[in-house]
Amino acid sequence: MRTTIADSKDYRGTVHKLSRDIISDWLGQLQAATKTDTKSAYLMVSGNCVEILRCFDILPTFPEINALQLAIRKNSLPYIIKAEEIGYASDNCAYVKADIGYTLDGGIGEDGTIPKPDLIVCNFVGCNVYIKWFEHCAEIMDVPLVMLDIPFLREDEPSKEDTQYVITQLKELIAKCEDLTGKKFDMDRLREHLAYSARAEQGWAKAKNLCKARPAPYDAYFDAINMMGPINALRGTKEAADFFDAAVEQYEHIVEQGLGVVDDERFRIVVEGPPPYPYYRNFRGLFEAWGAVAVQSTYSTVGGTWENGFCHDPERPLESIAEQMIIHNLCNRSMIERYKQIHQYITDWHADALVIHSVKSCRLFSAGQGDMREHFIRDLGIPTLMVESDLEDPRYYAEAQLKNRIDAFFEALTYKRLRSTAAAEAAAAAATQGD
Amino acid sequence: MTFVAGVDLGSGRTKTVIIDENEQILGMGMARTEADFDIVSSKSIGSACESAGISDDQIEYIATTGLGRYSLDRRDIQITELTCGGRGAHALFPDAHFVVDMGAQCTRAISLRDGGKVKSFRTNEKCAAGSGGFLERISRYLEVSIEEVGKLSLEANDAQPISSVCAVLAESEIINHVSEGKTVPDILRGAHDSLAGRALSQLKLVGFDSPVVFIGGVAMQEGMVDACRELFPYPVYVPEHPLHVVAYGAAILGLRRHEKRTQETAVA
Amino acid sequence: MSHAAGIDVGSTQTKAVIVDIEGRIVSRTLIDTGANVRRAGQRALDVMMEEADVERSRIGFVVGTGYGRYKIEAGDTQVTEISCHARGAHTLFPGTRTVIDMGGQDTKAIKIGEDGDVIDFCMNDKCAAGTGRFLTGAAEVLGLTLDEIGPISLKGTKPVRLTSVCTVFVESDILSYLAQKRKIEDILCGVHQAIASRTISLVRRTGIEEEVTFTGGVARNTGMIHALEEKLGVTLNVSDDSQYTGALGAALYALDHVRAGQQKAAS
Amino acid sequence: MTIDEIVLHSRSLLDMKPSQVIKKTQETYPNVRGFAVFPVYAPHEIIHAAGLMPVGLYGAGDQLEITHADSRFQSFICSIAKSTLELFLADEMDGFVGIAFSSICDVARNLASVVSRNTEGIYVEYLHLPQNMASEQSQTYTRSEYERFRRKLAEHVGRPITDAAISESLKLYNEQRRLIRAIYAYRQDHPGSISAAELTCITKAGTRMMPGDYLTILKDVMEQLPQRPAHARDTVRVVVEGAFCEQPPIELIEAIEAAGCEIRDDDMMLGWRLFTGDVSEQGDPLTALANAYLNESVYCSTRHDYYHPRTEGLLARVRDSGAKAVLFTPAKFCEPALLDYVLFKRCLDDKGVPHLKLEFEEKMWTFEAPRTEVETFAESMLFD
Ligand SMILES: Nc1ncnc2c1ncn2[C@@H]1O[C@H](COP(=O)(O)OP(=O)(O)O)[C@@H](O)[C@H]1O
Ligand SMILES: Nc1ncnc2c1ncn2[C@@H]1O[C@H](COP(=O)(O)OP(=O)(O)O)[C@@H](O)[C@H]1O
Ligand code: SF4
Ligand code: SF4
Ligand code: SF4
Repeated sequence: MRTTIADSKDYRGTVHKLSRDIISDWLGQLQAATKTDTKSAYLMVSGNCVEILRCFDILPTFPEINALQLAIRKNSLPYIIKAEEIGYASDNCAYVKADIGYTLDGGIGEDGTIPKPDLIVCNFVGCNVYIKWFEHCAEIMDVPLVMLDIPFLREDEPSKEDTQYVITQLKELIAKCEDLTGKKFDMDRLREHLAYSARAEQGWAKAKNLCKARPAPYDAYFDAINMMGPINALRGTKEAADFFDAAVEQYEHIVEQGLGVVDDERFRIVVEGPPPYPYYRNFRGLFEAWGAVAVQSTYSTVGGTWENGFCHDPERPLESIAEQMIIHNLCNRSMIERYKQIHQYITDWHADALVIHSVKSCRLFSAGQGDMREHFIRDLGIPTLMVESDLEDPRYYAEAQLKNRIDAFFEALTYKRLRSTAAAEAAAAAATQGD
Repeated sequence: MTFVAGVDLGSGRTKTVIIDENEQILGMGMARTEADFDIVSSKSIGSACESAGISDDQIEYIATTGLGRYSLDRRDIQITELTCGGRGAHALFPDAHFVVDMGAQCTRAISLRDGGKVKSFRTNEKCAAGSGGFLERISRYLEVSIEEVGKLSLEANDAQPISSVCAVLAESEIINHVSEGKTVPDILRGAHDSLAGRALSQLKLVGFDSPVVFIGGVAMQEGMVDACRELFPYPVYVPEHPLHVVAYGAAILGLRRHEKRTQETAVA
Repeated sequence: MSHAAGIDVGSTQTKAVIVDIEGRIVSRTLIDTGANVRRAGQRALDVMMEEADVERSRIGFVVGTGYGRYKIEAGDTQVTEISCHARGAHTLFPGTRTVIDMGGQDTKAIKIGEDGDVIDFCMNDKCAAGTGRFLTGAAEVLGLTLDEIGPISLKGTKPVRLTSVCTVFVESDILSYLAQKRKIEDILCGVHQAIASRTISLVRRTGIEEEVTFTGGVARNTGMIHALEEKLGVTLNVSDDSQYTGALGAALYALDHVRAGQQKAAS
Repeated sequence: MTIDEIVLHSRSLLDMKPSQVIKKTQETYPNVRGFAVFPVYAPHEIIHAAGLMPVGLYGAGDQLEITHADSRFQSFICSIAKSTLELFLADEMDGFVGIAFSSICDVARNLASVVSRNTEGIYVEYLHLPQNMASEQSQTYTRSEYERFRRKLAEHVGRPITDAAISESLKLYNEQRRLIRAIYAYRQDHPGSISAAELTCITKAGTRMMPGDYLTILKDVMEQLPQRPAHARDTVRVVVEGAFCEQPPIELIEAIEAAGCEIRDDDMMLGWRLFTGDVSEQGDPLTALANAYLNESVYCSTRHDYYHPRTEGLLARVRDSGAKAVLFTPAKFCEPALLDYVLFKRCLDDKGVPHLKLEFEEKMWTFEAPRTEVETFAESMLFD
């Protein structure tokens, strides 16, 4: 009898493998592009306008994904150190350091794995570090930089001027791309790419909603990375759209069978903050040991918050791109909006607790997470655990300490549950006696 | 003959070097640093005079350096230990452009320009994790004298790594090693390896790309020198008297100022 | 099978407690952990059984905690020291909402709920500055015992300001103040204040809610109690058993198992 | 007042908590209320035109013990974020209508949310100032952001903020910036006439006084400077760069000077000295402000300017001030400054300008280590 999917390889098999395949295809394309004169451009994952680049056959490359890949392959430290040797501080975002170290080491360009970009498009949506990062890339590689200034979502809705400002800048970007490639912009082509985006986004939303099932069919933090690759690196392509059709089908099947990610789903958690990529598996193990499964996570929405039904609209091409950049991605929203998002996750996805993984590198995520913890514990009464390490720099990962905290947290939850069951039993016993 | 003294008032010991007008070392002295810098330095200067065979009042110029450089009233000039360390090391090994100075409380990595001027430097202040104070602690714990540490560490054949970055927490690791029956040399070498690693990362931050001079008290420990030689990608030079290099540098710089002043008065 | 035991193998000292089926402390022991962590737990248990005249067969369950908890062979299971300190403190002082635990190598702040469950906690990471070890070092330099330094520090009127909180360098700092003829009580007062400040900034990360219970070995130090109370502006709960708090908590967790076993047997 | 008295007075203002500053100001202006401005720049001209006193929040230095904010912001966050939050949590912001943050860094952005969540009855504004100075739409957008602020601020003070009032404020602040520029220029020509530590106290005091009164002080300083004995010491001439947000303790500036450096120019208090020239006093004042922000701002780490790279700005500052070296002084954990250091270092190395990085914290209280570093740095240039 099979009650879990952990021991059945086909769950991790299908979606994981599909995801691996299309990402390695893409990495292969990047590698191939280092040898040809295919045009490519740097872009930020969060709230971007990749569909526009696709209209010009400009290959998008993402320094963030580069940094992530280095970390998950346990390769980041030498590059981080290299960057520190040229002046980066130990307190700077390690994503930047790993990527720049890699660039300086010859990883970008003809002899590397990623083509040297012809254009650097900084859609910095909320993260100011990004501005610096791309300035540095532009300076070090001597590549032109386009700054797309995306007004922060500081009121409930963007103002008319906010949206207009972004649309104008998108048009200016289009003109730059026309210059660069010598191709004429084709609005119909943009609509096609946007239609693919929308299909993938809807698939994403469905897949995420399937985690409301008990047990959850996959871990929406640790396994969500399988879906983040396709939605973030390949949005706007048919491959990504097809991937999500397949993923949803798989997950629906798992839910029907009533399978869970771990043997015995004891705790449902929502996770905030990016994972410690250099120790991804170890970190996951610390939660698995307690039968804790993430049913939702904020980090998985850096590319876009698709769960709420927003998707790109081919009928309003530039407008919907601008709206996604301003409103519908995690980074360009305030902490308070993030609190609401998490609270909704906890309620609608039936979670028992919130886990905050605070990373030193990313102040965009972590500055003020102590306040978040305070809010969830004190105002909302939701058990909340906060642990610290880093998303890229292995030096900040102290497993013994993390384990201590995680164990203590789940011990407390277990104990609490024990007592409330005991109390319930006692009450039940009292009730029967009363009969 | 001109006698110039360089006095290095360090956190652990106060070192003095006396040189003549040709920068030749005539005498060296040392005293344990105590609160009254005046007393300590006169002890230290006294012992240097004795070894030079001169009397205290024959000294024409005193340059002080180190943590207590402002505390000696009879100084003629004070110069930081970084500048002096660089200058002293350069005088001994003119082709080296890097210096690592490991003292009791502080490790400093320095890069030099041609001529021995400081180009850039890094220090780790007040954390024992990367400096000599840590070695003193474990030598006490392992019940060997600090003078023996260097030789013992050379005898290691299975160095026991230390993973903690904090000297205090590292002690528990060491206790663990002891309880698991590891030998004293293996443990000491593990400590030396870990200090060498930290020194290397500091050196890298100042652009380490050619031979380095290793000075300061910790350079007196052979095992430490060996650990550095094994780890560093470039040659490691160790002067005969590593403890006195900073004081020597102070003396040299003092001599220059002294000559300049004498010239100026002569012209006037 | 009517007793339960908790063993707290700390970095400096190992503490053990036996409780009876009602949760009352029957016996307790404190020994130096020493170099062999593995042996320390067993030794503590042996000593305690002998003192209380309880046979091993009567101890139904043993919970290990503390930094050496995985090395206790007699331990039936392990619980983190955070949970144990919370449980122990809550048992000793049911009104406790905040626990400050200062041990040899680490300092923790634990926030607990009305039922004694852990809501939140913080610990010092990677740096041992300002922990019990710091005080031990200070006592050694001054040639005093741990029992003496607290009371002496209370007499200080002009506390010195330490330039470093590093546990290794505190010694040289103290020496230099001695050489400057500063009074021992002022030096010790400064030492205690420096640690108190550091502790409090840690505790503030979880927030401070009354009642506050002070546990761990350093809670035996009256000087530290005073310095913390002064800086926090609250009165601390301190038990004579403060150093055993973790072991007590562990014993109570063990007792849960013993009781559960009895219930099963009964039904 | 003499310059010495002004410096003392300034220091006493700097030692006050924001609520005390308002109380003190109310002795002269009975009903005035404050509006806090987080570094680097927020349009204090509009705030002043609303009849409020713009007060610069530059941390709380040694005056405030951080008791609450540590649990909200982790150990790797700059001090100013914590001390600002602490001021709110510790009820030290009495007499303030609100606070404006602007888009300078990720920490400031999140801080705005945290402050607003933890305070009641205070207006917390977050201004998104542009990072693209080159778009066709930049000016319209920037003006609209100022307009939005004007509208909301007017709602909070319950009366309109007129163009005429803003124009009046523009004039005041133009004159203020003009005078500060003049004092800096005078000091460059007469080294030693006024120390950097003294001057910093004076410029900083401008964030805690009504602009009109502050002008009087600046005029006094300017008038008396020629009577001050100036003696140039044997020093290294430096530019101090990187302290545009959190400010170094005055003692650190003193230590730098004592260690043998003459500070020729710096980017301290940048938010109140942002514009290189006068903001146009003609026409629509908000358009004038927007134009000034886009085209006439000093280079700054928190502002991307396609046309004027910061590295060029720094080189120009070194050249124009006659400095021989750069002291790069970022606040500890200040990401924008620490990231900029990399590009600055590259270009200074390239041009052969010596430089030294020196991190500081609001609450540092021993200056031995930085002093040794600066001394060594100075020695490496002075001794041969
Ligand atoms: N005779 C010795 N043999 C080996 N190591 C020594 C000896 N004397 C000092 N040391 C080491 O050198 C350190 C002191 O170095 P020193 O350069 O004098 O420091 P500082 O300048 O800070 O006083 C001690 O902590 C110890 O580790
Ligand atoms: N009698 C005493 N008076 C004051 N302090 C003491 C006393 N005994 C122990 N301590 C302090 O308690 C610390 C050990 O505390 P403990 O909680 O047992 O730590 P751990 O669990 O890490 O071994 C010692 O470092 C010492 O500072
Ligand atoms: S700060 Fe965070 S969002 Fe910004 S670049 Fe670094 S990791 Fe990415
Ligand atoms: S206690 Fe450890 S980490 Fe902390 S300063 Fe001292 S040696 Fe460094
Ligand atoms: S000091 Fe730096 S990191 Fe902190 S708020 Fe200011 S700009 Fe941001």
